[in-house]
Amino acid sequence: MSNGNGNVDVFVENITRVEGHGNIKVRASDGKLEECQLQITESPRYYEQMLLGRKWYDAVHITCRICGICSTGHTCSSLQGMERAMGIEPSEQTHKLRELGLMGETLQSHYLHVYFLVAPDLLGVPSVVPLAETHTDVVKMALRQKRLANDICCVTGGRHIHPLSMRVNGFTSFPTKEELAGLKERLIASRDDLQATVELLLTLADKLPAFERECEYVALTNPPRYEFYSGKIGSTVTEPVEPNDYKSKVIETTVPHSHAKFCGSDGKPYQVGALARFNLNHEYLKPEAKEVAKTLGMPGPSTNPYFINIAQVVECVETTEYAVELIDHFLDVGFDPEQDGHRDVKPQAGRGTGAVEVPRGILFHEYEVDDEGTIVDANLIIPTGQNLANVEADFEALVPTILDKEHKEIELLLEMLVRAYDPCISCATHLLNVEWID
Amino acid sequence: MELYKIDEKGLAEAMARVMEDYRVVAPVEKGPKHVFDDIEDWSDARPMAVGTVLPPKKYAFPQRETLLRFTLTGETPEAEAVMDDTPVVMAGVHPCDIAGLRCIDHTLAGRHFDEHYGARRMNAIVFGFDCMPDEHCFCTSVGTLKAESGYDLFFTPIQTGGFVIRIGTPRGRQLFEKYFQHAEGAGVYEESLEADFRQRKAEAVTAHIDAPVDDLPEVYQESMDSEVWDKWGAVCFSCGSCSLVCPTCYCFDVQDRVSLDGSEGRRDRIWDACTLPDFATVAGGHDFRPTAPKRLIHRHNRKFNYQQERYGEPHCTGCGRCGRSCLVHINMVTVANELIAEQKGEEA
Amino acid sequence: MALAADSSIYVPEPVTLLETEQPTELEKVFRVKFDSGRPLGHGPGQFVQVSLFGIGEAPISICSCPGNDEYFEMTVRNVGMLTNKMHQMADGAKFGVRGPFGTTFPMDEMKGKDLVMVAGGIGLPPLRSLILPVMENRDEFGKVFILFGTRTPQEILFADDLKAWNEIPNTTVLQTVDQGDDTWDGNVGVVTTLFPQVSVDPDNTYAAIVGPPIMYKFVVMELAKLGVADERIFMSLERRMKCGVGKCGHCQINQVCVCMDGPVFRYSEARDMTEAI
Amino acid sequence: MKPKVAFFSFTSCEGCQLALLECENELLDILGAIDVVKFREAMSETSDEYDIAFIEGSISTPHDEEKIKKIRDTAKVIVEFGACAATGGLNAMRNSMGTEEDHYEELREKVYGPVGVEHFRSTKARPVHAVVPVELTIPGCPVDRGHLLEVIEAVLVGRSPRQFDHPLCVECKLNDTVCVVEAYGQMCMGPVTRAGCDSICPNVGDACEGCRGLLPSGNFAAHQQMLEEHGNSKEEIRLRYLMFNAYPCEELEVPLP
Ligand SMILES: Cc1cc2nc3c(=O)[nH]c(=O)nc-3n(C[C@H](O)[C@H](O)[C@H](O)COP(=O)(O)OP(=O)(O)OC[C@H]3O[C@@H](n4cnc5c(N)ncnc54)[C@H](O)[C@@H]3O)c2cc1C
Ligand code: SF4
Ligand code: SF4
Ligand code: SF4
Repeated sequence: MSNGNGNVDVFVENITRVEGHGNIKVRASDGKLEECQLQITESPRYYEQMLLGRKWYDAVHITCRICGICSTGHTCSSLQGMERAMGIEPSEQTHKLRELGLMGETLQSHYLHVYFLVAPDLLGVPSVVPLAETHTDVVKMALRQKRLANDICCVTGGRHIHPLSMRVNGFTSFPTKEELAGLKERLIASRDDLQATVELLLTLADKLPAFERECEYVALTNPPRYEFYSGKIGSTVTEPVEPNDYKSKVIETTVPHSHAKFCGSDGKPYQVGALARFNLNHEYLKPEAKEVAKTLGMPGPSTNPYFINIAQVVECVETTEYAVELIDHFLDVGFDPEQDGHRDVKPQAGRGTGAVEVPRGILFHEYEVDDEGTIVDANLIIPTGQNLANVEADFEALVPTILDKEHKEIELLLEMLVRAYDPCISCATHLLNVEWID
Repeated sequence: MELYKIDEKGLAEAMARVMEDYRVVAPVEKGPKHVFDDIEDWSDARPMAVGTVLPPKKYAFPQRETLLRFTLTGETPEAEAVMDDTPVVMAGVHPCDIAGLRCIDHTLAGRHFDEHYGARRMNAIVFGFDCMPDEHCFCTSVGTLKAESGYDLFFTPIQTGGFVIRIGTPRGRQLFEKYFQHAEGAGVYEESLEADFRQRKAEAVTAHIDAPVDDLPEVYQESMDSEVWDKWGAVCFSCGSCSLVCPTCYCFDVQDRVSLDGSEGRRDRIWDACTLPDFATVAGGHDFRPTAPKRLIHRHNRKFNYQQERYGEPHCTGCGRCGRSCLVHINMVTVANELIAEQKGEEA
Repeated sequence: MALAADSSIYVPEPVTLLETEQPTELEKVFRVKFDSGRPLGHGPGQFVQVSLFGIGEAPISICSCPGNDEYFEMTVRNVGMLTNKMHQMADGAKFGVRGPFGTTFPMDEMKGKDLVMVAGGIGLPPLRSLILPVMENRDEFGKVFILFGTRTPQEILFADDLKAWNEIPNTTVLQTVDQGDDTWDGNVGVVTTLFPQVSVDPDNTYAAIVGPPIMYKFVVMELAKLGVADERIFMSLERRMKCGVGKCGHCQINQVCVCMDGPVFRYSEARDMTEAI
Repeated sequence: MKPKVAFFSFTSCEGCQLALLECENELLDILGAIDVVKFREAMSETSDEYDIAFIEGSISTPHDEEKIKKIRDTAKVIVEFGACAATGGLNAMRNSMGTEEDHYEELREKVYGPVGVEHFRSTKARPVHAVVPVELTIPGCPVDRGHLLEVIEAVLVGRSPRQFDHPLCVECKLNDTVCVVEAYGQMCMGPVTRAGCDSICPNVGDACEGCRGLLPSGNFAAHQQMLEEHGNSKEEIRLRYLMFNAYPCEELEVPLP
């Protein structure tokens, strides 16, 4: 409890409006921080172990089930990893169609996060449910936007959650012209909704706490593109490296308290996700997105983690425009089944790593297979896992500055911070240590 | 009967004009197979393709169809029948599928006329096409090599290129006169080419039932306890594929759906299949056909015994679809021949 | 060219529930009339499709006397979702009915003959639509035996009717239960154990049977022992039904549809159908 | 009175709750017809009084077990929601990796690093009905939106929802879908898998992986033999059965190649 004199004891069990189960535990006395943890209480799921002994073709359909929200991202990363392991280079058509799916997922996740999970905080209500009555238009708009984003995933992957048609070296089916044209039309129409979202956020932007903390930002880079799907692992601190060398960038350390195996670059926490991407690649944003970033008061890099939400809105614009571009490309050249090789994959021994930007940051899937395509090793590194150490570092920096606030407010600020990172705990639990708090 | 001929180009032109006025469906490619689907460009149509996944019956009797819409807001619930009488031109209907439609007519358009089926069926315009059999076809065994009626227009390819056309109905004549300007009168020569094609088609059929179709009701009636059923029943998945793809099957289930606010709803019918478990289960849990062999007996007897006795023609048209879609190789010809052989053995 | 049909054999007619009575834990009797005022006009043994929008339809036999222009009655056992919903209905409720459908017991053919009517459980209601007109025209028939078996004494339906029928001269009601209890001092055993008490002129006797699937075979054996010819035994069969009008295929037995060619069959026909009983 | 509905999440990817949020076109209608009293993923307000509990996720820890029993005491209707809850789903893949508690300790250490703190114990992953009785089941990974809406509708109307006691092949046919076994010899679980997803996998040319669970009436021996005929090895077939159906294989005593 905060008594306004520097004593804090905050325990938020099962943070709501995040994916998965997590607790916040912060304790301070006399203005000194004593304990500060983001605890993951999700049950362990053993994904990496379950992959061993399975065939190369199963990895994608198993790992996409790690997370309901970023299943397309897991799919893309898994496919890249497996293709690199078996020395397969898919066609440009395959890459581009996967990217389109990824755009859909980024949009859908950002919309879900901004409208359903963050907006209630900013509007001072406990969930989106009361908004259905007070802000019907906003909710309807949110549903419309989310639906569109979902439909992009569905058209590219065959299903809204856990894509079906994305395979090693290709697709089992392609979108039809009508489907693509329909999506394009809706995407273009959605620009108005997006504009409305920007205006809404603008009226609420002052509710985002002013809090700055310098840290390293890590994301894919591939100039001159604002990259989500290919390129190298870039950093605001070090030189970019190839995905296969991810281990030189992402070090898994074991920290003594409950959260073993946090990933740290050079031993220090770093941030991945929308803001990291923005900070590294903002100059390559499309003009429409740049404009929105400016409007929202974030023309260039920022060190305020609450601004992840702004970066997400900027990315909504970016991904909308890129999706239109990709669709135009496919409407123009169509699909050539001849270019698709998913039915002629020959397993081959090797090791490889996939790296894609999912909504919450960079996601690695590393596989080793034997010459029959049986998986002998698997390592999956999830963005939320990479961010956890950074969240705690933020806590450590933030708490001393807000110790004089009321308990409720501290709790809210901390919850909002966690939510800003949009942690996906169900993903993270495949690698995080867990401590059960009853 | 008058005979006409048309070349490929003339046909394409005619069909393009038909398409301006009508919804046209025809077999199109889908992966390595074909399905009946709407077409906008005649060059997409594969009117001679055999073994579409589903037969064209789906346009007269759709897989899922709303029979009634009802409102629940008033004091008395009110229902309204839903009918679809949009004309549709089915191009590429082969003689077996023409026979299939006739078989379904016996039931759905027979006693207690089903207006929903009737509305669609009477507005389904049949452009029959001749075809070349694959290894599953056995039309020659069940008398469906050639369609004597049941089509508006019928097209048979001829060796000199193009097709000869036969007109089967007054409606067919009207359509012919309106759209087929490029057709010319044909004579004895073309008729011989038509016969020629049919001859080659008959010779290309490789699957044969070893008894005249008229003998089959007795064969099946006598085989109710045959071990053949147990043998095939042991591998049958009870997956219903065979029934669902059959051009003469019409069993259905009825389901109600209501809007989430409870104000309105609809009553749908959805294809069902007698080969599925629980098809014959009644309240209290009694299942009148609890095993796969029992269900197979029923299905196969419906084709060559029950319906054949009742309506005077086999309710298997030799299309071969059930054999193509059965993953454990249960098909009408194999089963029939095993039963026939068994009985011959018993007689001998 | 378009054939426009706006009527449909699947549109039910609105009816109003006049009153209900609950004789047993599972069964309720529903008295119903058409909102249009039209009489149902059913024959003995016929059924209707009861229709509840949002739930579905179920075939239910008419248990009231043919010729009643005011109302008709059904006895419904609560076994599933539609029957359950029916049991929840209050007087005055509106629902839908299609029919009557199916074949009837041949009253005219039976005239002047001895009758043996055998019912098991929920088989009594359909048989009642035959018994009632027989009782109304009692002198047109010979001896009448009504055999009724239930699992327990608590499941007995139309107890008052049974008692009243038994009072009528030349009419014998015989009852049995599978399992007795202290309320029961009658016969215990399956319905066939009642047959020794039946005495009829076999060459001049008609029989009617309605009951659970398992019952038919054994009752037919008893009737054969009595010497009743197959041609003069009638039975109402139950099958799953979705349409009631010979379309949906669920009730097909060999060549016939139970809904259209039945539910009442002459045993000499049913005998040769492999799946009938 | 609107039914009070609560959503609970156990071991899962939470994709099924998401599938509900993805019913964008119907969401407002649903919110109009039911009273959502608990939905942690989307709302902060909560209540412990509810009529219907939607359960997502497998029961895989002793703590899960306690929690689900408490829910059972409160809820009139429990809906198993998604493969993890209905069949154990992918989570049950680990069940064949060993059954002993110790074994899990070892596994956990491998995946989650050296033991330094109190780990909570985990057990075999089980469907909800293996621990408490349930009234309704919506299987699938993730649940099919259409099926989900149909069940919600059925509950509101008072109708028993369809059980889909038939193989998936039925829906392939209804959809005029090209059979992936017939066309490509793929390892399709459809012939032994409960329908109800509208054959979403075969529709896009993909084999059914059996996420809706094995049919008790399935002809497993014939199915496995058929898959072998199409060039799949015994090992591949076994792994395929054990992917989504590790628990049902145990439950139904399915013979495995
Ligand atoms: C000609 C005929 C006359 C009948 N007369 C009466 C009667 O007078 N009184 C009475 O109580 N019952 C009668 N029945 C039985 C009654 O139709 C079923 O009990 C009823 O359909 C069950 O519906 P439900 O929706 O309540 O049950 P459901 O929830 O639909 O089903 C419960 C069980 O019944 C099975 N079933 C589904 N449809 C039918 C069906 N049409 N017939 C039989 N079982 C089915 C299902 O497989 C399931 O196992 C009659 C049946 C027939 C065929
Ligand atoms: S015969 Fe073949 S297609 Fe028909 S139900 Fe059996 S396995 Fe399925
Ligand atoms: S039984 Fe088989 S071959 Fe005969 S018509 Fe039906 S699907 Fe075709
Ligand atoms: S694709 Fe699979 S589910 Fe579909 S019909 Fe073939 S075997 Fe059955």
